[in-house]
Amino acid sequence: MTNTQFQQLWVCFGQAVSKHKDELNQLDAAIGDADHGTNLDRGLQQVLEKMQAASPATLQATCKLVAMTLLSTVGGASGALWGSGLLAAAKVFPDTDTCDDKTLTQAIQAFVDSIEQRGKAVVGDKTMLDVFVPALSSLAQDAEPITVVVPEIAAHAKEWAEATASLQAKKGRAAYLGPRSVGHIDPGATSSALWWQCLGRIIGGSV
Amino acid sequence: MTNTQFQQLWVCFGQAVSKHKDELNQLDAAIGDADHGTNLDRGLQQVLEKMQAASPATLQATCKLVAMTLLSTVGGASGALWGSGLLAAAKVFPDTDTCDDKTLTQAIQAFVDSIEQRGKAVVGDKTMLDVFVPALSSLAQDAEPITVVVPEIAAHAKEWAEATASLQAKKGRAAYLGPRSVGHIDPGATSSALWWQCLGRIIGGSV
Amino acid sequence: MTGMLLVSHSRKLVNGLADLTRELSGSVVPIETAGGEDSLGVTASMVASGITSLLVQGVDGILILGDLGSAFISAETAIDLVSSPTPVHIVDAPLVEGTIAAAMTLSTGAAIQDAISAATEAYTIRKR
Amino acid sequence: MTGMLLVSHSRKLVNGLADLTRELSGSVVPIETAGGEDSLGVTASMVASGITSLLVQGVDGILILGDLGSAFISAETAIDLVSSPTPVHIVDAPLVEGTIAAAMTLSTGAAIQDAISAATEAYTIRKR
Ligand SMILES: Nc1ncnc2c1ncn2[C@@H]1O[C@H](COP(=O)(O)OP(=O)(O)O)[C@@H](O)[C@H]1O
Ligand SMILES: Nc1ncnc2c1ncn2[C@@H]1O[C@H](COP(=O)(O)OP(=O)(O)O)[C@@H](O)[C@H]1O
Ligand SMILES: [Mg+2]
Ligand SMILES: [Mg+2]
Ligand SMILES: [Mg+2]
Ligand SMILES: [Mg+2]
Repeated sequence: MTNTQFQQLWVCFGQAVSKHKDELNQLDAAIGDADHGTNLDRGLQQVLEKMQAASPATLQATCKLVAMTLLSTVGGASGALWGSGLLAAAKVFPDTDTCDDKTLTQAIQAFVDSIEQRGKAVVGDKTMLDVFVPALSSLAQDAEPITVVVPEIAAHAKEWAEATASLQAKKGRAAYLGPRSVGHIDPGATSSALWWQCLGRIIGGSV
Repeated sequence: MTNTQFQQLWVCFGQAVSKHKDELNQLDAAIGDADHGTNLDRGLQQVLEKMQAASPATLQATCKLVAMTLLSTVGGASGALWGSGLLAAAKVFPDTDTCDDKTLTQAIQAFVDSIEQRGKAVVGDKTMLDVFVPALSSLAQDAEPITVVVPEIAAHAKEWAEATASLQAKKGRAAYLGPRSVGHIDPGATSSALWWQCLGRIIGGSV
Repeated sequence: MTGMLLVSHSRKLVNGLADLTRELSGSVVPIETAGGEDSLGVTASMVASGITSLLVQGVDGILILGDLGSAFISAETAIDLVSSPTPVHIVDAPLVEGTIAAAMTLSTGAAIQDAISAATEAYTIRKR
Repeated sequence: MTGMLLVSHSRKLVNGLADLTRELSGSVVPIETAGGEDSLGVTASMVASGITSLLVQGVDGILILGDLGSAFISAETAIDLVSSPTPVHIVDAPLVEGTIAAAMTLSTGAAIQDAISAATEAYTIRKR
């Protein structure tokens, strides 16, 4: 992946979240505080502005800029989780323009590890991990090149997000609802699916 | 007891608390928030003003006035407890100028019952009850007239208050200190002893 | 609709908590606050006014949560003073966590007893 | 002296709690707050500033308490950002009750571990 592709990923994600902002807020309204779309959108618009102003030249610099911007502008769980995950990923990315497939997988692995460590959630707890963890394991296990695997993952991401409807929330404020959280799709899983769809388009080359 | 004596009791108690205000605050500083003297003093000064302005004509009216004044001016546990205890006592006092010894005992019994019910504390929990409960049981059990018994109780009240030093607080904010509350005298027990000393002087006739 | 009354020795604390809870539960639950403003503390009279404000809004039940035991004592005395036509429940729960849990539960249309359970269970839910 | 940092999605809430706690513990414990002011929420940057403010006051240890799990996530990330020379402990406790218990314990001259235990045990202390 090149630095340009990585920046395109955030442009795509910013646009997708902006487009689905109300839907994400509505999902969050059912089991949280109706701000997930607003939270991510605020952060990502800042990311796009800062990325344009600073034009970071390497994958590491871009990733760090995105992380720090989310950490300082998104005052919800998702901001802290995406921010800390991306800080961890930035340590894996090289301070150069390009990285190979294996490094990208390792960076996403570091992202997921950090979110698991920070949030203490596991798969099945009805969070963004219910999209990221199966996506990561496909990526790590599949022998085909990522130009093939990532678009496949992107095609499944929405299903994984929708499957969170049957789960009971164990982490995040939705946990206070106990069994009442069942029957609603997790907003963070839904936005995570948008991210994978963007990655699929960019790695698949169809942007 | 006459209504005049009952009003003298509050004048005496107001003066005693005012005199010992700093000492009560210091006791509260060790295991609470250093405001017990200030709390009671604020409330009792208001009581004296309102009593003078309204000159309630019966025991019941006086008791109600004291209760309502403490309830609206003392924003601490002691205000709510004294206030609710006195509201209960007012229901026992007759709407006349005088009551017999038995009625006074019943009024104090109602006061203590209400404080136990409101505060959910029992003897030994390091509260004002560690003075009021032994005092009440002397009053209820002793066959002699109250002009004899109350001054005897008054003579013991300070010892009962001081004995709270060896107890661990179970109620009120001092409970958050756990074993660290041991070694300090309870401020509410100390002010309660002042009240009994006033009652002793007034019933004993030496005011 | 069930209303909530948040009682603290600091009115600022419960006003901030009310803001947060309204955001979390979508402003559908009527919330009032009682507590000291210039000097810290909470009297039975303050709690009584809070109960009355909720009754005026036509609530059919009231949950009271408080910061310290003395707030509960004031609340119980306030209940005697007001003699509300609708049931008033004093809920022993951690103030912030219990308030959020109860309001979120009420906002899903749940019954008052479920909200009381949710608030009480907040003592057992860990944050990490 | 150990300092305390109170983290909430509402700065108003923790400012009120800080007032109350200072009154209860006699102002001997340095207390800072972090949280959203105009819009609710708390970022890692806000928590990082709070940690720095305490370090400037020369504290030799920091306890962080928060309202919701996401405040803890921001707090952990903030600890990474600041790399404090003195130990910073995130304490899982009910916010109001744990803060009061920890500050009262610290004000008696107790060690930081005792304050952490007192805060954690606030989950088990009932108000009535
Ligand atoms: N402990 C956690 N671990 C992983 N993901 C979490 C955790 N807590 C919350 N989330 C994710 O964050 C989403 C909510 O984000 P958002 O609404 O922006 O933050 P907040 O809940 O603070 O308002 C949830 O839908 C969930 O996917
Ligand atoms: N639950 C209770 N039952 C009986 N007495 C109590 C209770 N809680 C507190 N007290 C009494 O109140 C006294 C503290 O009063 P005060 O300092 O005026 O109120 P606060 O504790 O709210 O600051 C304690 O010393 C104790 O005697
Ligand atoms: Mg949300
Ligand atoms: Mg939020
Ligand atoms: Mg006090
Ligand atoms: Mg007080």
